[in-house]
Amino acid sequence: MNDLMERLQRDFGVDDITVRKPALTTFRVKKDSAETLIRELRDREGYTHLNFMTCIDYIEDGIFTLVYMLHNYDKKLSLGVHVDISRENEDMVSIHTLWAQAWTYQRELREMYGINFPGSPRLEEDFCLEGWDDIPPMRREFDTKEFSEQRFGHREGRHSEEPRDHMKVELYPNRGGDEK
Amino acid sequence: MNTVDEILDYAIDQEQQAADFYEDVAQRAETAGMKKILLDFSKEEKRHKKILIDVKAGEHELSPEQEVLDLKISDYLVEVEASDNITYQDALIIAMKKERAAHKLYSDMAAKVPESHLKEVLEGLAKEEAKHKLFFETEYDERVLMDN
Amino acid sequence: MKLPFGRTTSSPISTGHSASLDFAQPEPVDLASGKYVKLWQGPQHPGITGNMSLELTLDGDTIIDCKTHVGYLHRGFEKLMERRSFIQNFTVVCRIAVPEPTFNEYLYSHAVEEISGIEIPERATWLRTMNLEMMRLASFLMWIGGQGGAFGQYTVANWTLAYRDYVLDLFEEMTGARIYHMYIVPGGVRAGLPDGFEGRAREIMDGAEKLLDQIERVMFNNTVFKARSKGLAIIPPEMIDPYGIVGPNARACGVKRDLRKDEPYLAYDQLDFDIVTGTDSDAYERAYLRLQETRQCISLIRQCLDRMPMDGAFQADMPNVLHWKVPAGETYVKAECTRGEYGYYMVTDGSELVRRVHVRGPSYTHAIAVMERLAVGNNIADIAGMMVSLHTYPPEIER
Amino acid sequence: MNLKDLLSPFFVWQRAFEKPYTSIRPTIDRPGAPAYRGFHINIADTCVGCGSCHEICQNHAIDMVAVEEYLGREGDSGLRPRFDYGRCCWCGLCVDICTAASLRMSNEYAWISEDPTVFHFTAGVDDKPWQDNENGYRRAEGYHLYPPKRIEMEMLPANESVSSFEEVVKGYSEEQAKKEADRCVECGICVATCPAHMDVPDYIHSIRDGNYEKGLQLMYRTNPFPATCGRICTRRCESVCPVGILGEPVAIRWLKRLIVDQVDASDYQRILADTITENGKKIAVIGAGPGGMSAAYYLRKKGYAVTVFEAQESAGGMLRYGVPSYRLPDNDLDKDIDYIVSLGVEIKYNTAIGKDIKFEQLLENYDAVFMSTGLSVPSSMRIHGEDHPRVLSGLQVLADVANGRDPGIGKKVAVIGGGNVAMDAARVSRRFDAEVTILYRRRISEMPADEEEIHESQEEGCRIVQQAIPVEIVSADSEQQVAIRWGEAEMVDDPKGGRPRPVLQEDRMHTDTYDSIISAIGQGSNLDYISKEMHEEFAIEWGKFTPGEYQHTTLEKVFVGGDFANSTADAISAIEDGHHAARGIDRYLNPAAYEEK
Repeated sequence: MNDLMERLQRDFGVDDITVRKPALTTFRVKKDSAETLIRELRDREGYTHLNFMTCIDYIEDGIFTLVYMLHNYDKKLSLGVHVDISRENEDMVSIHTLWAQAWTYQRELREMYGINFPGSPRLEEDFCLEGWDDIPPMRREFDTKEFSEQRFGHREGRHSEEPRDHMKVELYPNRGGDEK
Repeated sequence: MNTVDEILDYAIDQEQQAADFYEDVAQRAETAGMKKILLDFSKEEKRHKKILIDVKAGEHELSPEQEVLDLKISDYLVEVEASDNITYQDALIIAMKKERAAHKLYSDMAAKVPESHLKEVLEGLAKEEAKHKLFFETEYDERVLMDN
Repeated sequence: MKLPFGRTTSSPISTGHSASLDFAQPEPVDLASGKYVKLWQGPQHPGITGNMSLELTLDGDTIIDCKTHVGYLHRGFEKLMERRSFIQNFTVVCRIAVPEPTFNEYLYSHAVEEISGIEIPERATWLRTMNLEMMRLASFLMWIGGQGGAFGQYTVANWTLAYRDYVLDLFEEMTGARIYHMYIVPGGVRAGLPDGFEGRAREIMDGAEKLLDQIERVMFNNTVFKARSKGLAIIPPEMIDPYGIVGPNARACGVKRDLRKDEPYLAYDQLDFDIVTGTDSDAYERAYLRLQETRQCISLIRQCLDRMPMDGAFQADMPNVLHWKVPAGETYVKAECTRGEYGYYMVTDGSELVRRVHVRGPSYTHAIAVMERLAVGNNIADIAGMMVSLHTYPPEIER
Repeated sequence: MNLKDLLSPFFVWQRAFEKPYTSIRPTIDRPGAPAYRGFHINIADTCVGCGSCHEICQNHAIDMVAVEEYLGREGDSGLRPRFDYGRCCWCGLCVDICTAASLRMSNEYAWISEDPTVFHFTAGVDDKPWQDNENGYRRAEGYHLYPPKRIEMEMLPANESVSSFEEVVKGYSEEQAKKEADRCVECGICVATCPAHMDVPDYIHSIRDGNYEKGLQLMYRTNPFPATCGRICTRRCESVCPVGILGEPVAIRWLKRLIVDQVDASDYQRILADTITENGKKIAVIGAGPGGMSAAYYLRKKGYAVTVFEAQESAGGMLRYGVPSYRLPDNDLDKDIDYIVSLGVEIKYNTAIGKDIKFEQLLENYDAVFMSTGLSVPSSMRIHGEDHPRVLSGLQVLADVANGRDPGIGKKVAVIGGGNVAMDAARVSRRFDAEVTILYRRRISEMPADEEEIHESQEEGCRIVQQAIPVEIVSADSEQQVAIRWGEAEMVDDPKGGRPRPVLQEDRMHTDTYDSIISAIGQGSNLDYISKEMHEEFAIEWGKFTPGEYQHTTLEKVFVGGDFANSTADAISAIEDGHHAARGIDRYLNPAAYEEK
């Protein structure tokens, strides 16, 4: 594993290499080398299995981190390949030619995060959300609670008290810490 | 004092005297708070008196059989004087001692008379005083012997 | 028009990536020509546990194009988890795969435990293992019924679905619920076994064993079943890795992979079992392999009952879950569910909420990329049977 | 096609003779498994309304609603959970987290109504047919969603503590405190019970965040004696902490102490940032104990010029002269007092009202007066021989030690009493190498002293003789010694209620000889500084004030607080009295500011 990581560091400039557990190492690679690196891992290093592909929204840093989880069945090792892209309309290189299921992941990521994968088949087709007209819902700024409160009514007669506030009002209204 | 009525009259008089005593001390007491306590004691004695008047009128029965708890607190305390600057503790001690003495008086008298209605009344009076003593002893236990 | 895989026996087994496969999408056909028919299969049909549609294009009786449509069960679990505490999430995850909630409970809990460095007590590992195998048994029973039903054998469907309820009775006793058990919780499990459970479990295992024998005679040694399933929807070995095929679908063509053996978790390294494999992954082979694995479940449950410690802690020391902050970390944990590799990818940022959870269900590829490819060239009458033979659960696709 | 495959399916007929899977009875009659997660049951009398169920519910299915009959019960919010079955998913986390184990589930699962709005009920309050169901899910033994045991406090070993005045309780480390703070369920029931209504959950939260400056600010909102209370508070809060119902209560006192210990006194000014705008009015405070100093602090913050009159040479009152330094080291008490003084509070030491200055003068010269002179007169046992020179008072012994004087107790000591003063006198005596016997009229379990103090005094080698009633002090052979005659007591239930009463057993009397006998049976107030005429003006009963709203007395300008004005007679109550009087004085002197409220 160390040899491989050294080589990836040298050839692809990967960084942020973290051994999460003996069977899982994650690292970060630049967007431009990502497809080549993943292809090489698949074809030369035995990482033939794409466990999944997903995205983490780091809204505070303005980036999406794409995660490609690759597995080597012979060595029983997994690699988590992280690729950072900008949250704002940045395209990502498609890997639909590497695995049959990749285009589905890419279609989902486009729907849920709004990430574009030029060349990926059927990218524009709805995945889960037929007729969705809001922002891509997996983005952090999409507030599910607010959404559901707008769409669905509240049950009549629901009201809850905080024990502490209730006791203050009922038992010692003029005492305790003064309002700041 | 040989008849029941005479005994009851005596007892009623004793309660009145006690009430007067507390009122007198209250008049002399230096602090308002103490005054109030003593007047409360006086009221308590008048309540006792009322009970005995009711007994005499046949409206209330003494119950010589009842068990009354004896805390024995007053038994071992020193005698105190009802001075002008009497403390709460001392006022309670005086009250306990007074009730104790009354209880003892009626018990002793009851012991000397043969089985009769009179004996029953005396025993009943003794129990009544024991109850009064318990009242003050409980007060003492709660208010004075807080940490003991 | 290119028909990728016909009814042929497969080539010699080889895993690894085959660059020769072509993932190109079929060319669209001219519907206006009147030569073709477009037909929607689903979203309600016996082939699937849950709802999913296949948009089929037919040339006569032959499917020439298949597109999978999902979304009927999308509830946004991954998103919901980002705003719930670590303890609250364990009650949500079970809903991601209705017939097999337990795998979600286990993997979610395991991911949290791994990042937090929580070691669960031995008794909990055994209780979890047994719970997972019971789940596998219940799920396979339901699947057998589905496969039978898809080929018109509703009798078998009724048997297995009814018998599944006995297994659910066991769950109800052990966990307090029939479907959404919410038994495996971060830190361990919620309780030990109730009094008398072992006896009742063994009884039900005996009955299940008998039932499976009957099913083998009635369903598998059956001319009709064989005629319809043999040679149907063959998965050749070279398709396995490029399509991400896992579990019985892969094992049926001889790919000897099973996470319980390859990367043992819980108590699996202490249990006696072998990986079941087949030779030609057609619908029959896959079905027969699943029947064998169902039998294996019964053996594993019995082994758990034999070996698990009946006393001792079943929960690790836990922090106060009301304000539980899991340290920043990242992990991917997986387990062998009835359909193969089921996985939870979790990223935490040190706060009281999980940063990201991605649920990897085998159906994601089995029901879309694989299904779309295998359907082409088949007869419309076989599509339901083919769908069942891939054993897919739509909710785990949509999450 | 082979013949076997053709015939084998006919095996299906064999099943025709087997018992069917289905049951004939309507399925609704099938009971759930014994541990089924069905409809909720709450034992409303056991529930304390902590709201943890509401907190943990991921569906927002639980509201905490007021149920009148429970309001005002000690350690009870008066709220009870109300379930919305339109949202519930029957996960049972509410049952798992329930601090009182009052919440569980029945194995009922059928509730049928045409009206969809009815599935909403307050468990245990609204009458439901499953309330008495014995089956259903409950939390398993050994399963916890928060640690039930507290983080153990490191103490000086008894053999070391007994030979020095070094602080016995070592205090938590930051790491330990974080773990302990983690146990809090943040219900806030303790806030109501704390006499000062300290923001307990908030400052505990600040410990979890490692933000001690925030914690200090939160504490000073309600209590300017955190270093002191973090050590010797009577911690009523802990007695109602719901975590203590099934486990051990959160160590609130030790957590408070940690915050103070983590902040250097020199940073107080910056952190607390108390800015004072003088308002030109003058307040006199009598007594520099916790009540007086608390009033001084909050009055000063409101801009009053505060002068505190203290008869002793140092401030602190009972905290300095009644609490030994192994429980409350002087420099920790000073940390609290120095900060209050640093805000410009003037303390006139060695100034006794009534002697050096007349009470009436204060009334004339100040806009308001706050009195908090506590209970400083030891109660007398009033038994024969009590005036023996070898009979000492507990308060005197403690004051002597605090002042660095030898209390002269000898080597064999009896302590009479079961309160904190008795325990302190006993433990102090142990530190002077005396053999100590504590005589107490009742049982150890009924001692008013702090449980830990009782435990530690025993650890340190004090022998407690319970149910021992002193009846007489008698002279011993040596003048340096004294004998006590005492009798054993039987505990008798008081038919009128109240604690059981000890009754002397006159056939079981004992006489023991000691070098000294320390009496610590209680204290009374000393109100000699108030003239007899003034007494008339105050409503004083049993030597105590019964102040009105905002600690106001019947005298216009005068406010009172502390031990002689409350029934609890502890530091934290005095602190609250002082704080509340400060509010009252401000309302009295500055009514315009309150008009709109």
